[in-house]
Amino acid sequence: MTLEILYFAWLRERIGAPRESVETSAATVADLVAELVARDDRHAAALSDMRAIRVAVDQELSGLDSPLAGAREVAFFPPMTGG
Amino acid sequence: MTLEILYFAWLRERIGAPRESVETSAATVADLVAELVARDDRHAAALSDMRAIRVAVDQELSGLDSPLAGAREVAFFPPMTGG
Amino acid sequence: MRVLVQPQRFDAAQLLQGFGAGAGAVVTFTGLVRGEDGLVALDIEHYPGMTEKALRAHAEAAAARFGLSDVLVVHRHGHLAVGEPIMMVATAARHRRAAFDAADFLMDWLKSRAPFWKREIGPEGPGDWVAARDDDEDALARW
Amino acid sequence: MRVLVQPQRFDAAQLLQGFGAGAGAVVTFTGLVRGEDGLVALDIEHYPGMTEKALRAHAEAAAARFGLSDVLVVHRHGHLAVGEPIMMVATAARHRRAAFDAADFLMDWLKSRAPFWKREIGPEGPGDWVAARDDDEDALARW
Repeated sequence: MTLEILYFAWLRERIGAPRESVETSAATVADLVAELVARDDRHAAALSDMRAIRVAVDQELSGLDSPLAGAREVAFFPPMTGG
Repeated sequence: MTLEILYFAWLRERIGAPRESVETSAATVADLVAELVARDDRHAAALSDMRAIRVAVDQELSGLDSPLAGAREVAFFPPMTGG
Repeated sequence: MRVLVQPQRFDAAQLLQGFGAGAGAVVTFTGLVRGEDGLVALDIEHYPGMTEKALRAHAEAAAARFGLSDVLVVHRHGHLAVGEPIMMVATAARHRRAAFDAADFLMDWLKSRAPFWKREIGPEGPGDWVAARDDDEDALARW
Repeated sequence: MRVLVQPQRFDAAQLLQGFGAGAGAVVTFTGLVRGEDGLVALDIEHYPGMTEKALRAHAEAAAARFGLSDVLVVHRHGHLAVGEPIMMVATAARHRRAAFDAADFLMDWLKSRAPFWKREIGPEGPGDWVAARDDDEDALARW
Protein backbone atom coordinates (compact mmCIF):
# COMPACT_ATOMS: atom_id res chain seq x y z
CA MET A 1 0.00 0.00 0.00
CA THR A 2 0.98 3.65 -0.35
CA LEU A 3 1.06 5.70 2.84
CA GLU A 4 1.43 9.43 3.21
CA ILE A 5 3.84 10.03 6.09
CA LEU A 6 3.68 13.44 7.78
CA TYR A 7 6.19 14.99 10.15
CA PHE A 8 5.69 18.00 12.42
CA ALA A 9 7.82 20.36 14.52
CA TRP A 10 11.36 19.12 15.26
CA LEU A 11 10.61 15.78 13.60
CA ARG A 12 9.89 17.61 10.37
CA GLU A 13 13.21 19.42 10.71
CA ARG A 14 15.21 16.27 11.43
CA ILE A 15 13.63 14.38 8.55
CA GLY A 16 14.13 17.44 6.34
CA ALA A 17 10.66 17.31 4.79
CA PRO A 18 7.07 17.79 5.97
CA ARG A 19 5.80 14.66 4.18
CA GLU A 20 6.71 11.74 1.99
CA SER A 21 4.90 8.87 0.27
CA VAL A 22 6.10 5.37 1.08
CA GLU A 23 5.27 2.00 -0.38
CA THR A 24 4.98 -0.40 2.52
CA SER A 25 3.40 -3.62 3.69
CA ALA A 26 3.88 -2.74 7.37
CA ALA A 27 1.09 -4.25 9.47
CA THR A 28 1.48 -1.89 12.44
CA VAL A 29 2.94 1.50 13.30
CA ALA A 30 5.90 -0.27 14.91
CA ASP A 31 6.58 -2.16 11.65
CA LEU A 32 6.45 1.12 9.73
CA VAL A 33 8.86 2.79 12.14
CA ALA A 34 11.29 -0.15 11.72
CA GLU A 35 11.13 0.23 7.93
CA LEU A 36 11.70 3.98 8.08
CA VAL A 37 14.59 3.65 10.54
CA ALA A 38 16.25 1.11 8.21
CA ARG A 39 15.94 3.51 5.27
CA ASP A 40 18.67 6.05 6.11
CA ASP A 41 20.48 7.86 8.91
CA ARG A 42 18.12 10.79 8.95
CA HIS A 43 15.09 8.63 9.61
CA ALA A 44 17.07 6.55 12.07
CA ALA A 45 18.10 9.64 14.05
CA ALA A 46 14.67 11.28 13.96
CA LEU A 47 12.79 8.16 15.05
CA SER A 48 15.39 6.81 17.49
CA ASP A 49 13.36 7.42 20.66
CA MET A 50 9.71 6.62 20.05
CA ARG A 51 8.88 7.40 23.71
CA ALA A 52 9.33 11.08 22.79
CA ILE A 53 7.16 10.78 19.68
CA ARG A 54 3.40 10.68 19.19
CA VAL A 55 1.66 9.02 16.26
CA ALA A 56 -1.62 9.65 14.47
CA VAL A 57 -3.08 7.18 11.99
CA ASP A 58 -5.58 8.84 9.66
CA GLN A 59 -5.64 11.84 12.03
CA GLU A 60 -6.47 9.80 15.15
CA LEU A 61 -3.92 9.51 17.98
CA SER A 62 -2.62 5.96 17.88
CA GLY A 63 -0.04 3.68 19.47
CA LEU A 64 2.92 1.69 18.18
CA ASP A 65 0.79 -1.43 17.99
CA SER A 66 -2.00 0.24 15.99
CA PRO A 67 -2.77 -1.66 12.76
CA LEU A 68 -2.23 0.09 9.44
CA ALA A 69 -4.66 -1.97 7.33
CA GLY A 70 -6.67 0.47 5.24
CA ALA A 71 -4.74 3.50 6.53
CA ARG A 72 -3.81 6.32 4.19
CA GLU A 73 -1.97 8.82 6.38
CA VAL A 74 0.42 8.38 9.29
CA ALA A 75 1.83 11.37 11.18
CA PHE A 76 4.78 11.50 13.57
CA PHE A 77 5.25 14.46 15.91
CA PRO A 78 6.52 15.50 19.34
CA PRO A 79 4.16 15.72 22.34
CA MET A 80 1.70 18.53 21.67
CA THR A 81 2.04 21.95 23.24
CA GLY A 82 -1.19 23.74 22.35
CA GLY A 83 -3.37 26.00 24.45
CA MET B 1 -24.97 54.90 72.36
CA THR B 2 -26.96 55.49 69.19
CA LEU B 3 -26.85 52.72 66.61
CA GLU B 4 -28.11 52.79 63.05
CA ILE B 5 -29.87 49.49 62.43
CA LEU B 6 -30.25 48.41 58.80
CA TYR B 7 -32.49 45.67 57.40
CA PHE B 8 -32.30 44.06 53.96
CA ALA B 9 -34.44 41.83 51.74
CA TRP B 10 -37.26 40.01 53.58
CA LEU B 11 -36.05 41.32 56.93
CA ARG B 12 -36.58 44.86 55.66
CA GLU B 13 -40.11 43.90 54.58
CA ARG B 14 -40.99 42.24 57.89
CA ILE B 15 -39.68 45.14 59.93
CA GLY B 16 -41.44 47.53 57.57
CA ALA B 17 -38.49 49.92 57.25
CA PRO B 18 -34.97 49.82 55.77
CA ARG B 19 -33.38 51.44 58.84
CA GLU B 20 -33.95 52.86 62.28
CA SER B 21 -31.89 54.58 64.95
CA VAL B 22 -31.89 52.99 68.39
CA GLU B 23 -30.56 54.14 71.72
CA THR B 24 -29.01 51.12 73.37
CA SER B 25 -26.42 49.99 75.85
CA ALA B 26 -26.27 46.47 74.38
CA ALA B 27 -22.78 45.00 74.79
CA THR B 28 -23.11 42.40 72.02
CA VAL B 29 -25.19 41.67 68.94
CA ALA B 30 -27.13 39.08 70.96
CA ASP B 31 -28.01 41.75 73.56
CA LEU B 32 -29.18 44.08 70.81
CA VAL B 33 -31.34 41.37 69.24
CA ALA B 34 -32.94 40.72 72.65
CA GLU B 35 -33.74 44.43 73.03
CA LEU B 36 -35.24 44.65 69.53
CA VAL B 37 -37.31 41.48 69.99
CA ALA B 38 -38.72 42.91 73.24
CA ARG B 39 -39.71 46.10 71.44
CA ASP B 40 -42.77 44.93 69.47
CA ASP B 41 -44.32 42.02 67.58
CA ARG B 42 -42.85 43.03 64.25
CA HIS B 43 -39.30 42.93 65.53
CA ALA B 44 -40.05 39.77 67.46
CA ALA B 45 -41.38 38.02 64.34
CA ALA B 46 -38.62 39.26 62.04
CA LEU B 47 -35.80 38.30 64.40
CA SER B 48 -37.35 35.10 65.76
CA ASP B 49 -34.89 32.72 64.10
CA MET B 50 -31.40 34.14 64.19
CA ARG B 51 -29.98 30.99 62.53
CA ALA B 52 -31.57 32.26 59.29
CA ILE B 53 -30.16 35.76 59.74
CA ARG B 54 -26.72 37.21 59.11
CA VAL B 55 -25.31 40.23 60.89
CA ALA B 56 -22.79 42.89 59.92
CA VAL B 57 -21.32 45.32 62.46
CA ASP B 58 -19.93 48.43 60.76
CA GLN B 59 -20.14 46.59 57.43
CA GLU B 60 -18.13 43.57 58.57
CA LEU B 61 -19.80 40.15 58.84
CA SER B 62 -20.11 39.40 62.55
CA GLY B 63 -21.56 36.88 64.97
CA LEU B 64 -24.13 37.03 67.77
CA ASP B 65 -21.34 37.34 70.32
CA SER B 66 -19.62 40.23 68.52
CA PRO B 67 -19.10 43.25 70.80
CA LEU B 68 -20.81 46.53 69.93
CA ALA B 69 -18.44 48.90 71.77
CA GLY B 70 -17.68 51.76 69.40
CA ALA B 71 -20.00 50.43 66.69
CA ARG B 72 -22.14 52.83 64.66
CA GLU B 73 -24.05 50.60 62.24
CA VAL B 74 -25.54 47.12 62.63
CA ALA B 75 -27.22 45.36 59.70
CA PHE B 76 -29.50 42.30 59.74
CA PHE B 77 -30.17 40.36 56.56
CA PRO B 78 -30.88 36.88 55.15
CA PRO B 79 -28.04 34.70 53.82
CA MET B 80 -26.63 36.38 50.74
CA THR B 81 -27.50 35.27 47.23
CA GLY B 82 -25.16 37.21 44.97
CA GLY B 83 -23.24 36.09 41.93
CA MET C 1 -7.73 45.96 40.14
CA ARG C 2 -11.20 47.21 39.44
CA VAL C 3 -14.47 46.75 41.34
CA LEU C 4 -17.77 48.09 40.05
CA VAL C 5 -21.22 47.93 41.67
CA GLN C 6 -23.85 49.48 39.45
CA PRO C 7 -27.43 49.14 38.20
CA GLN C 8 -26.50 49.70 34.54
CA ARG C 9 -25.56 47.06 32.03
CA PHE C 10 -21.81 46.72 31.61
CA ASP C 11 -19.87 46.39 28.38
CA ALA C 12 -17.68 43.32 28.93
CA ALA C 13 -15.56 43.99 25.85
CA GLN C 14 -14.83 47.51 26.99
CA LEU C 15 -14.06 46.46 30.59
CA LEU C 16 -11.69 43.78 29.29
CA GLN C 17 -9.85 46.12 26.93
CA GLY C 18 -6.20 45.73 27.89
CA PHE C 19 -7.09 43.48 30.84
CA GLY C 20 -4.37 40.93 31.52
CA ALA C 21 -1.70 42.70 29.47
CA GLY C 22 1.51 40.75 30.16
CA ALA C 23 -0.34 37.77 31.61
CA GLY C 24 -0.43 34.31 30.05
CA ALA C 25 -3.95 33.38 31.13
CA VAL C 26 -7.21 35.27 31.51
CA VAL C 27 -10.40 33.68 32.86
CA THR C 28 -13.79 35.37 32.91
CA PHE C 29 -17.02 34.25 34.51
CA THR C 30 -20.32 35.88 33.61
CA GLY C 31 -23.56 35.17 35.43
CA LEU C 32 -26.85 35.78 33.59
CA VAL C 33 -30.53 35.80 34.57
CA ARG C 34 -31.90 32.41 33.50
CA GLY C 35 -35.53 32.38 32.36
CA GLU C 36 -36.84 29.39 34.28
CA ASP C 37 -40.21 28.64 35.89
CA GLY C 38 -41.86 31.73 34.48
CA LEU C 39 -39.21 34.07 35.78
CA VAL C 40 -39.41 37.48 34.12
CA ALA C 41 -36.70 39.36 35.98
CA LEU C 42 -34.65 39.52 39.16
CA ASP C 43 -34.63 42.41 41.57
CA ILE C 44 -31.25 42.56 43.23
CA GLU C 45 -30.90 44.45 46.50
CA HIS C 46 -27.51 45.23 47.99
CA TYR C 47 -25.89 46.96 50.96
CA PRO C 48 -24.40 50.19 49.60
CA GLY C 49 -21.04 50.85 51.18
CA MET C 50 -20.48 47.34 52.49
CA THR C 51 -20.84 45.82 49.02
CA GLU C 52 -18.00 47.83 47.46
CA LYS C 53 -15.82 47.38 50.54
CA ALA C 54 -16.37 43.62 50.69
CA LEU C 55 -15.87 43.15 46.94
CA ARG C 56 -12.66 45.13 47.02
CA ALA C 57 -11.33 43.21 50.02
CA HIS C 58 -12.01 39.87 48.37
CA ALA C 59 -10.63 40.88 45.00
CA GLU C 60 -7.44 41.85 46.86
CA ALA C 61 -7.44 38.59 48.80
CA ALA C 62 -7.82 36.60 45.59
CA ALA C 63 -5.04 38.58 43.90
CA ALA C 64 -2.65 37.90 46.79
CA ARG C 65 -3.59 34.26 47.25
CA PHE C 66 -3.41 33.27 43.57
CA GLY C 67 -0.69 35.69 42.47
CA LEU C 68 -2.95 37.50 40.02
CA SER C 69 -1.56 40.28 37.88
CA ASP C 70 -5.06 41.74 37.54
CA VAL C 71 -8.60 41.18 38.76
CA LEU C 72 -11.94 42.72 37.84
CA VAL C 73 -15.31 42.36 39.55
CA VAL C 74 -18.50 43.99 38.30
CA HIS C 75 -21.87 43.24 39.93
CA ARG C 76 -25.20 44.83 39.11
CA HIS C 77 -28.16 45.56 41.34
CA GLY C 78 -31.74 46.67 40.65
CA HIS C 79 -34.13 45.24 38.07
CA LEU C 80 -32.52 42.71 35.70
CA ALA C 81 -34.58 41.08 32.95
CA VAL C 82 -34.14 37.46 31.88
CA GLY C 83 -31.07 37.11 29.67
CA GLU C 84 -29.27 40.11 31.12
CA PRO C 85 -25.81 39.70 32.62
CA ILE C 86 -25.80 39.98 36.43
CA MET C 87 -22.10 40.09 37.10
CA MET C 88 -18.66 39.24 35.77
CA VAL C 89 -15.32 38.44 37.33
CA ALA C 90 -12.08 38.37 35.37
CA THR C 91 -8.71 37.12 36.58
CA ALA C 92 -5.28 37.37 34.95
CA ALA C 93 -2.25 35.30 35.91
CA ARG C 94 0.92 33.80 34.46
CA HIS C 95 -0.55 30.32 34.27
CA ARG C 96 -4.01 28.91 33.72
CA ARG C 97 -4.39 27.08 37.04
CA ALA C 98 -4.13 30.31 39.07
CA ALA C 99 -6.51 32.20 36.79
CA PHE C 100 -9.11 29.40 36.92
CA ASP C 101 -8.84 28.86 40.67
CA ALA C 102 -9.02 32.56 41.46
CA ALA C 103 -12.18 33.04 39.37
CA ASP C 104 -13.73 29.95 40.94
CA PHE C 105 -12.82 31.18 44.43
CA LEU C 106 -14.23 34.66 43.80
CA MET C 107 -17.49 33.16 42.53
CA ASP C 108 -17.87 30.88 45.54
CA TRP C 109 -17.30 33.87 47.76
CA LEU C 110 -19.70 36.15 45.84
CA LYS C 111 -22.46 33.53 45.95
CA SER C 112 -22.63 33.39 49.71
CA ARG C 113 -20.67 36.27 51.25
CA ALA C 114 -21.24 39.35 49.10
CA PRO C 115 -24.19 41.41 50.42
CA PHE C 116 -26.61 40.94 47.53
CA TRP C 117 -30.11 39.50 47.72
CA LYS C 118 -32.10 38.34 44.73
CA ARG C 119 -35.87 38.42 44.45
CA GLU C 120 -37.74 36.65 41.66
CA ILE C 121 -40.13 38.69 39.58
CA GLY C 122 -42.81 36.66 37.78
CA PRO C 123 -45.54 37.66 35.32
CA GLU C 124 -47.71 38.74 38.30
CA GLY C 125 -44.99 40.82 39.90
CA PRO C 126 -42.61 40.32 42.83
CA GLY C 127 -42.35 36.74 44.10
CA ASP C 128 -40.03 34.95 46.49
CA TRP C 129 -36.63 36.01 47.70
CA VAL C 130 -34.13 33.51 46.35
CA ALA C 131 -33.05 31.18 49.15
CA ALA C 132 -29.38 30.60 49.85
CA ARG C 133 -28.23 27.15 48.75
CA ASP C 134 -26.43 24.74 51.02
CA ASP C 135 -24.15 23.72 48.19
CA ASP C 136 -23.02 27.33 47.74
CA GLU C 137 -21.96 27.25 51.37
CA ASP C 138 -20.24 23.89 50.81
CA ALA C 139 -18.46 25.28 47.74
CA LEU C 140 -16.96 28.06 49.82
CA ALA C 141 -15.67 25.58 52.39
CA ARG C 142 -13.36 24.08 49.73
CA TRP C 143 -10.98 27.04 49.90
CA MET D 1 -20.91 24.97 18.82
CA ARG D 2 -18.14 26.75 17.01
CA VAL D 3 -14.54 25.72 16.34
CA LEU D 4 -12.07 28.01 14.58
CA VAL D 5 -8.44 27.36 13.65
CA GLN D 6 -6.86 30.37 12.04
CA PRO D 7 -3.68 32.46 11.80
CA GLN D 8 -5.52 35.77 12.19
CA ARG D 9 -6.24 37.57 15.43
CA PHE D 10 -9.77 36.94 16.66
CA ASP D 11 -12.23 39.45 18.03
CA ALA D 12 -13.35 37.95 21.34
CA ALA D 13 -16.20 40.42 21.79
CA GLN D 14 -17.58 39.61 18.36
CA LEU D 15 -17.22 35.84 18.83
CA LEU D 16 -19.03 36.08 22.17
CA GLN D 17 -21.89 38.18 20.79
CA GLY D 18 -25.01 36.23 21.76
CA PHE D 19 -22.92 33.36 23.16
CA GLY D 20 -24.64 31.65 26.07
CA ALA D 21 -28.08 33.13 25.38
CA GLY D 22 -30.44 31.36 27.78
CA ALA D 23 -27.58 30.06 29.95
CA GLY D 24 -26.93 31.11 33.55
CA ALA D 25 -23.14 30.87 33.45
CA VAL D 26 -20.48 31.63 30.85
CA VAL D 27 -16.78 30.98 31.40
CA THR D 28 -14.03 32.05 29.03
CA PHE D 29 -10.36 31.21 29.06
CA THR D 30 -7.88 33.17 26.95
CA GLY D 31 -4.24 32.18 26.53
CA LEU D 32 -1.73 34.88 25.60
CA VAL D 33 1.93 34.93 24.57
CA ARG D 34 3.89 35.85 27.69
CA GLY D 35 7.07 37.87 27.14
CA GLU D 36 9.51 35.97 29.33
CA ASP D 37 13.21 35.22 28.99
CA GLY D 38 13.66 37.43 25.95
CA LEU D 39 10.80 35.81 24.06
CA VAL D 40 9.73 37.92 21.08
CA ALA D 41 7.11 35.68 19.51
CA LEU D 42 5.84 32.13 19.20
CA ASP D 43 5.59 30.21 15.95
CA ILE D 44 2.75 27.75 16.24
CA GLU D 45 2.63 24.80 13.87
CA HIS D 46 -0.42 22.59 13.57
CA TYR D 47 -1.76 19.59 11.69
CA PRO D 48 -4.30 20.93 9.19
CA GLY D 49 -7.28 18.63 8.99
CA MET D 50 -6.58 16.75 12.21
CA THR D 51 -6.62 19.94 14.27
CA GLU D 52 -10.14 20.97 13.29
CA LYS D 53 -11.42 17.38 13.61
CA ALA D 54 -9.86 16.86 17.04
CA LEU D 55 -11.02 20.25 18.35
CA ARG D 56 -14.55 19.60 17.14
CA ALA D 57 -14.64 16.12 18.67
CA HIS D 58 -13.48 17.42 22.04
CA ALA D 59 -15.78 20.41 22.06
CA GLU D 60 -18.62 17.94 21.47
CA ALA D 61 -17.34 15.63 24.19
CA ALA D 62 -17.16 18.53 26.66
CA ALA D 63 -20.66 19.68 25.71
CA ALA D 64 -22.08 16.20 26.32
CA ARG D 65 -20.14 15.52 29.50
CA PHE D 66 -20.87 18.84 31.21
CA GLY D 67 -24.30 19.51 29.72
CA LEU D 68 -23.20 22.69 27.99
CA SER D 69 -25.70 24.75 26.06
CA ASP D 70 -22.88 26.19 23.96
CA VAL D 71 -19.14 25.88 23.47
CA LEU D 72 -16.61 27.85 21.45
CA VAL D 73 -12.97 27.05 20.71
CA VAL D 74 -10.69 29.31 18.69
CA HIS D 75 -6.97 28.55 18.33
CA ARG D 76 -4.44 30.42 16.23
CA HIS D 77 -1.35 29.16 14.42
CA GLY D 78 1.55 30.89 12.72
CA HIS D 79 3.59 33.81 14.04
CA LEU D 80 2.24 35.31 17.30
CA ALA D 81 3.99 38.24 18.95
CA VAL D 82 4.31 38.66 22.72
CA GLY D 83 1.03 39.94 24.16
CA GLU D 84 -1.14 38.47 21.41
CA PRO D 85 -3.96 36.06 22.27
CA ILE D 86 -3.18 32.47 21.25
CA MET D 87 -6.54 30.87 21.86
CA MET D 88 -9.84 31.12 23.67
CA VAL D 89 -12.43 28.65 24.88
CA ALA D 90 -15.90 29.66 26.05
CA THR D 91 -18.46 27.44 27.75
CA ALA D 92 -22.10 28.13 28.58
CA ALA D 93 -24.18 26.12 31.05
CA ARG D 94 -27.08 26.48 33.46
CA HIS D 95 -24.82 26.57 36.51
CA ARG D 96 -21.32 27.80 37.19
CA ARG D 97 -19.74 24.47 38.20
CA ALA D 98 -20.40 22.92 34.77
CA ALA D 99 -19.18 25.98 32.89
CA PHE D 100 -15.97 26.16 34.96
CA ASP D 101 -15.24 22.43 34.79
CA ALA D 102 -15.87 22.24 31.05
CA ALA D 103 -13.51 25.13 30.32
CA ASP D 104 -10.88 23.61 32.61
CA PHE D 105 -11.29 20.20 30.95
CA LEU D 106 -11.03 21.66 27.45
CA MET D 107 -7.84 23.52 28.40
CA ASP D 108 -6.23 20.43 29.89
CA TRP D 109 -7.06 18.57 26.72
CA LEU D 110 -5.84 21.35 24.41
CA LYS D 111 -2.52 21.60 26.26
CA SER D 112 -1.49 18.03 25.62
CA ARG D 113 -3.74 16.46 22.99
CA ALA D 114 -4.51 19.07 20.35
CA PRO D 115 -1.98 18.88 17.48
CA PHE D 116 -0.22 22.21 17.96
CA TRP D 117 3.49 22.75 18.51
CA LYS D 118 4.99 25.97 19.78
CA ARG D 119 8.45 27.24 18.92
CA GLU D 120 10.05 30.15 20.74
CA ILE D 121 11.29 33.07 18.67
CA GLY D 122 13.94 35.21 20.37
CA PRO D 123 15.68 38.42 19.30
CA GLU D 124 18.10 36.28 17.20
CA GLY D 125 15.35 34.32 15.49
CA PRO D 126 13.90 30.82 15.93
CA GLY D 127 14.88 29.06 19.15
CA ASP D 128 13.70 25.91 20.91
CA TRP D 129 10.50 24.01 20.40
CA VAL D 130 8.51 24.30 23.62
CA ALA D 131 8.74 21.03 25.54
CA ALA D 132 5.60 19.30 26.75
CA ARG D 133 5.18 19.58 30.51
CA ASP D 134 4.63 16.61 32.77
CA ASP D 135 2.12 18.59 34.80
CA ASP D 136 0.03 19.20 31.69
CA GLU D 137 -0.15 15.44 31.29
CA ASP D 138 -1.00 15.06 34.99
CA ALA D 139 -3.72 17.72 34.68
CA LEU D 140 -5.41 15.72 31.94
CA ALA D 141 -5.39 12.59 34.08
CA ARG D 142 -7.76 14.31 36.56
CA TRP D 143 -10.73 13.91 34.22
